[in-house]
Amino acid sequence: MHRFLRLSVFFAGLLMAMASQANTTAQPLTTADDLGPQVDQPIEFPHDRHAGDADKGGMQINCMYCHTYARRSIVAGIPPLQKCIGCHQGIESVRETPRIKKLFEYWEGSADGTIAAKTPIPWKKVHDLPDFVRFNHERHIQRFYFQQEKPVQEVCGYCHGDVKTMTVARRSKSLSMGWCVSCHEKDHPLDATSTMTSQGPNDCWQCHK
Amino acid sequence: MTEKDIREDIAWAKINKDVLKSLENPRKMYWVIIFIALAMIGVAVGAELYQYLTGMGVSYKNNSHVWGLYIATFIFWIGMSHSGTLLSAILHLMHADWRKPIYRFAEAMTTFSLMTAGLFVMVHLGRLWMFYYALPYPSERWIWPNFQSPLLWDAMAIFTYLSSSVIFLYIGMIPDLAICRDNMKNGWRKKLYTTLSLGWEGTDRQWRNFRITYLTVACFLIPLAVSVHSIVASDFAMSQQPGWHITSFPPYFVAGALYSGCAAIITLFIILRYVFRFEEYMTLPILKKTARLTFAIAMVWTYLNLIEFASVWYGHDQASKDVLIYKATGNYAPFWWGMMFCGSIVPLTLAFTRFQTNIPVLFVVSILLNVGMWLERWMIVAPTFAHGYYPWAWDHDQWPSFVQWSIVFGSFGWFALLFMVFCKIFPSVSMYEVKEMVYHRSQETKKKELASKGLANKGAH
Amino acid sequence: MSVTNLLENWSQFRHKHPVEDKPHAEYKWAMSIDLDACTGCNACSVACYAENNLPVVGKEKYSHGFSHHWMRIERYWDEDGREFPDQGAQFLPMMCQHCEAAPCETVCPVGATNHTGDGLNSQVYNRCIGSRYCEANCPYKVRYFNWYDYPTTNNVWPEPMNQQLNPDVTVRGKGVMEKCTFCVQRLTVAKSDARSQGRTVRDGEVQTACQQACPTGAITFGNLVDPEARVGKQWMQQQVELAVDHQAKDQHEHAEQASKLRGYRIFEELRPYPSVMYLERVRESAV
Amino acid sequence: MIENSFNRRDFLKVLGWGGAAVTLSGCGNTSVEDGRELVTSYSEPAEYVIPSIGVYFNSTCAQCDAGCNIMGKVREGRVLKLEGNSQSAINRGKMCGLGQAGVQAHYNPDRLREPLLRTGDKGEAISWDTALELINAKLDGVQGNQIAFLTGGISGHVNVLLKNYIDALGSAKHFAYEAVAPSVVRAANKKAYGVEMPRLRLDKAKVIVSFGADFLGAWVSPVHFAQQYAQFRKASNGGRGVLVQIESKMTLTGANADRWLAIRPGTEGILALGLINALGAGGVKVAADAAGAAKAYTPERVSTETGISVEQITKLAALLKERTPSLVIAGSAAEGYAHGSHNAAAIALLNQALGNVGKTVEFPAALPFPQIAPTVGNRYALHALNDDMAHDQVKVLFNFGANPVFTAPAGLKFKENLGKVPFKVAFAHYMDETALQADLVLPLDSALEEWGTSVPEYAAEGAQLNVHQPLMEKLYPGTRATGDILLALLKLRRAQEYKGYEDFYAYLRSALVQNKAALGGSGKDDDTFWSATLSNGLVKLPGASNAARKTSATTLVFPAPAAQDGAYPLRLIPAVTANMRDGRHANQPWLQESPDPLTTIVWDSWVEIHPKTAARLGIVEGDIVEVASKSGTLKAQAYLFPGIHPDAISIPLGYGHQAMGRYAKDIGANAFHIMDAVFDSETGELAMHETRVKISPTGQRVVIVKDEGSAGGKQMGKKIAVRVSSEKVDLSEEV
Repeated sequence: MHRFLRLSVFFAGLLMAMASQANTTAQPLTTADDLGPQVDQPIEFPHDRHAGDADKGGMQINCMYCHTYARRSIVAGIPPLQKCIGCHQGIESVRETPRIKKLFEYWEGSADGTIAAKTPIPWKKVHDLPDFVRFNHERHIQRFYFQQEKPVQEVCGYCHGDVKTMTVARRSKSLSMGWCVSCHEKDHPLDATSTMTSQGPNDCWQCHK
Repeated sequence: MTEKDIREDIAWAKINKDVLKSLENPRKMYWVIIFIALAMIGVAVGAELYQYLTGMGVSYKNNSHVWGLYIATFIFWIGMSHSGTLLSAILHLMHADWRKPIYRFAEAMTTFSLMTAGLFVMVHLGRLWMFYYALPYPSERWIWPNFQSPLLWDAMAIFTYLSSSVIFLYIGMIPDLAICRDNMKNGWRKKLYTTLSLGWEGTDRQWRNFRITYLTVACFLIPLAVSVHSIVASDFAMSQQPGWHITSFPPYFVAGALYSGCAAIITLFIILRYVFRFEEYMTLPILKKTARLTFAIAMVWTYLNLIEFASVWYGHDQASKDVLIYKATGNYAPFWWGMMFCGSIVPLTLAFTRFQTNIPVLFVVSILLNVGMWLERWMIVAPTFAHGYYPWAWDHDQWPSFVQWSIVFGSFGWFALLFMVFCKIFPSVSMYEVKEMVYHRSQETKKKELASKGLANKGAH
Repeated sequence: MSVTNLLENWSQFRHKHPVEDKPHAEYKWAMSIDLDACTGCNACSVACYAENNLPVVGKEKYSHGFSHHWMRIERYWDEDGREFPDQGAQFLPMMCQHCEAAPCETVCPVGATNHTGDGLNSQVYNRCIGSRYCEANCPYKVRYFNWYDYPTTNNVWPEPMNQQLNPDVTVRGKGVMEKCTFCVQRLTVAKSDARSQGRTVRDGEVQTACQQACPTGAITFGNLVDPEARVGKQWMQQQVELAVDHQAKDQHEHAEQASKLRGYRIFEELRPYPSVMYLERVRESAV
Repeated sequence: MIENSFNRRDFLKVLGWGGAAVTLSGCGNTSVEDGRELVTSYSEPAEYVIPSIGVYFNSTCAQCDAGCNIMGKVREGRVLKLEGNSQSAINRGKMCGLGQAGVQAHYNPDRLREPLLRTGDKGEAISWDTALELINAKLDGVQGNQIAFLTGGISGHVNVLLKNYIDALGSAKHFAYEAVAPSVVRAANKKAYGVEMPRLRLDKAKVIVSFGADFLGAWVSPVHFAQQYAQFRKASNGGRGVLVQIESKMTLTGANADRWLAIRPGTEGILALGLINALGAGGVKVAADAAGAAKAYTPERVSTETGISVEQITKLAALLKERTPSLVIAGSAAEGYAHGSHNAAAIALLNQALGNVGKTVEFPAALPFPQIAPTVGNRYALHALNDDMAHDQVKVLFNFGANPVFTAPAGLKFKENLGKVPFKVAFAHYMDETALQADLVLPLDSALEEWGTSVPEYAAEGAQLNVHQPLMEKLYPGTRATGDILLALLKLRRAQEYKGYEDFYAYLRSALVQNKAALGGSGKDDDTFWSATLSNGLVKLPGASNAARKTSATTLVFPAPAAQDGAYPLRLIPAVTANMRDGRHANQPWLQESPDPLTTIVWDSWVEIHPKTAARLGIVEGDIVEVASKSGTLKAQAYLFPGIHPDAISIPLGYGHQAMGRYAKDIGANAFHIMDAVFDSETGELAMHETRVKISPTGQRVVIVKDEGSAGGKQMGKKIAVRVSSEKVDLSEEV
């Protein structure tokens, strides 16, 4: 009888200890990395060349120069073909490189006629959320870039990783629900100077559609 | 003088031999039952696959009538499980030793009917591949199930009850498993019994620990049994629907559960007695006691039923009253009256001593009682949908589809299969407790004889 | 994963039904429907099909009650046994009432239906396991279950019909419950736009699909918290309060004044505190 | 966001639509899947095109002739939903269910995709050039008057091209046919008021007495009328308006009436005259001729003939006297008899007697451009064409989207006569019953893909020109717009005149731009004017107003009283429902699944029978009954319906297609086919309500598929849909 009681007390204690441990040590998952697959794009776009740091040969172009919709739409968007051409028409030095030649094939049409002129480039999605998720770029950019005045690459980098060091972008965060929630659970300052904080919304319908 | 529950002069070796025989050599009927059960399961599995692949729609429920036979049958099986606990735990604590030859199979019935009930929870789900969302486990998503939902309580209660019942069944079997182990020739069975009997030697210390453990689990099981069906009742009572939102539902459900359980015990009693040749142990006096117990519970159930009607009738909830009238007069009236007949009129036969030991009569009656109790569950679930608050959504005709019926029938096959296989592998009559019973009875008889002798001696003086 | 999170959510989500000390913060979406203006023409219902990717189930499935009309028009007749219904029929548009104390929310085992901070009754398709307890407990029977897999096996949107699907609304697969969302996809966009401009949504800026279509303007939708909102003015004028189960209209002591009102909520006595107020249909007594 | 400053052809170029980005498989894609789908990618988008944000473009609804102005929500190059254009005087931002379903006409999987030439029983796909050449070749050597054009109501620049083409062929015949148009009322209006369609000001009226006009459901311009009705019901107008509907079968409008009066079929004119008489007796000053005409119609006589009690007549007359102005409307129920013209004239006279003309009956402005004016369809056209075909007068027939094989009464033997035409060309969206009979089928663009203009016949405020413009790129390269086909055909005849126009778009643009001064664009440059026009989606046309004309009772012919027919005791009332109308949209599944408002039946036709009649005949709900007329029989399920006169039964039109597509085929029975070919005595229009039938149960019984539950239309004592008497509320204080 005593042994039975003792055993029960032991197990109950163990359970409570585990519970309190789980309670206090819930690790935020924000930093968890989960490298996505390499995606074959029609043109191997060098993000490092465009957005990378100057000392590494990059041109430090603001992410939102090309992904211009991010601050006003739920999607960041891919730049339209004319945007690429707009710059590259004036850059003779790389005009004959294979990637730029490919780019101009989409604009002018390919010699063999397989690509008609002004065909949008069939970029593949790298950060493809499930269809039932409503992720709003605008809100995140507004909050962290405009209100908190964080550097743009840091803001984008929360979810997209360090794109400026990549050529073709590759997913580097898990983008799972728990990962999202771990950041929504944190206290974020309201703006650059405020000491007031708030958390991300936790209504299901905020993200599920 | 009453008949004896069991012959007092059975040799212990004969008990072992008779019971162990059931593991080897049942009557042909055993295989017939197994075959029928397998066939029923086959159809049900096919139906379930079809439903799984196509969608719940094939069962013909609809947007206002979202629950059907699955939930009704689920409650039925949960109810069925209560008898085992009643016989093995409650009567154990009450020292009613006539339960001893039959409690083992009753306890097995508890376990298997819970396993069957659990299946219905799954079958009923629209996305059963996501069933684990209802379990409280720490997940990556940082979310929990809704602890406010009676359905979640249900899931937990059933899980607890099932695991406790398995433990109870198993612990109670350990001494018998040791007997099996000692009487088996080499083979997989021997290995099985060796493993399961946990090195039981029958020492005094082992017996002492065994009895304490058994008693503890029995005590634990009783509140569980009551709570499980109360919680199932609260699935309905906690809702807002007319015909469901009734305070007396928990005790009513528990009574109904014990009732159908007892009826099922009579059925299985008769079947086992025949199939495994247990006439020596499952004696008619025991059957008689079971029948009387069943009768008593039937009357309790009837009483609670009438209470429910009265409380609805004299209450001010017009919608509930409408549902009650609808049950008695609407589309479901034949079934409702069928339930009243099977549940309250048929058990009156059990009041007659003549029928209490008449096996054919008891067999038919016990089956009718269970049909009645199954109808009762259906009559709780369905009419509320067909005549709820919102008249626009009252449905025309919700006759369940073949898929629903075949899964419901298949569950009986599934239960029968589990049960029959169990009886073939494990001793379905508790050998050590029958020995105890025989021993106690013979002691008593001796005492009585001594006393009467003493009296006679005195008188001689 | 933390237990604290669990407990907090518990109190936060579970006590959204109206209590005096916890008013709605920025938004409380609500509706009013003027039954005198409603002609029963079904435009709202079709608009709902278009906006919310509702599957057309076909005759056979409709006959089994598998229809998916989040917005359904009910037609009632007088029950006085006259030869002709000479006062016409009574139409009632019925959809999820977004109850403040919703009977469906408490019973869902997995918490797939919740109350949002905006006073909406949300339904999360991914979380739903299809126990259908919510619909069983709904007094209005306005939840619709996906009894079949309409997008795939039933091919409800054969090519190119699928191109009409609204990308802002999930196409539901089999085994999940769905219902009127008050066009939450529109609300989310409007709220986001307003927020970018540092304000709240103005009255009339966002319309539900049914409201937008309704030819007679019988449906008014808006934010009850906003004092400028027409819906709030209507509620106020009809003396219908969100958080009570017995309105001025029902009270005897004000019989004289109250009898001039025509706002009511359906099944108020069950205390779900619905967010939809109906205005009684008026019929001329002179003819 | 309504803009149009872009080149139409390029803005729609987008990748990602039609592909994986569209199909959101509910809960299927539950994990992050990289590299499977394409990003929405443009080459040169207009600056306002932002992925995931809808852009609205204005156009015009083509689902019925009301001409509501709509805007289409376009995202990622796809049109997703139609909304009303709030600039429009017709629909003011609102839409009906039929209009909403317009996207399903566009995305319909059963649309024709390439020209088909009949070879034996099969259609062979041919190129457009071949098809047009073939038409041209077939027309050679055929006399102009042996070429017939069958169209529905048609207006705008397509009408101009059509007329020119007809001219080019030399005196070809144009038959404009609409199966359910209010043509008799039009003729009566023309006589009474001088215009075919006066503007009805429901919003100004205090009492509306409608003789079977389903203006909330399917009559003329329902969305416009519904808005006026909403105004009419508000207190803002000096008291809530009262609607009295007089008809033999309850329509949607009847279901919304304060008083619905079941009248014996065909006696509407008698009641109108009776009311004039009662008004005169009640002290209203009625013109002498009208009073004289109505003198014989005493309440007692009227009551006997119409079945409406004397008390009701007196009450109604008192109401009309007390509350002015009122408005009396003659609808399709009044006009559908052999004496329909007489009914309509009597009802117009009642309006006159009440002094409503000029108050609630207004006169629309005349259209400044007669060449684009609507050629309204009527039923006489079909009759005339049919006669021509029967006499082998037609060698080539062009059919523009009308479906007469489906809508013609069997008595006309239309299909048979059609067979006598050697070469039949059908312009069609679907392979419908008429297209099936054609020798050459030309697939049309959907209404959301084509350019065009139209002029609504019913003018809500002033006349207006509606613009139809594509809301997205064509789904199928093989379809063409009606305008483009006509232009191509014209080029084959009058190459010189039309060679300047590359396509119909160019023609349309130049036609409008040339007249920009008259279209309110004077002073603007061409591009600005054009952009503004497209952006607005409509052009309001100024025009001189028409003068009213007095009705005189001298020409009045007294409507005949209801007659009995022993063999066929019941009247068949073909119901024009808001969903189905004449059946041309039957292949749009939303409309099939949208319950009929009154019976809540879906996906089938039904026979409405008054419970009293049903009891007499031993029919219960769900019985399959055989409905037999002199012209044919059909079988359908019986639905017991209290809102119908016991002497009548009603079957909805539009069901019973034998072709057309997966959602329409074999759904219900076609009531057109059992109609007797009886014609209105004055106009020669087919009298839709003149068919007499008998019904008998077949012994089969089905469960009717409907939304209404087993409680029927009962609330079972619960407070769900509540009605209150008008004296118990105070609407004036309402928000």
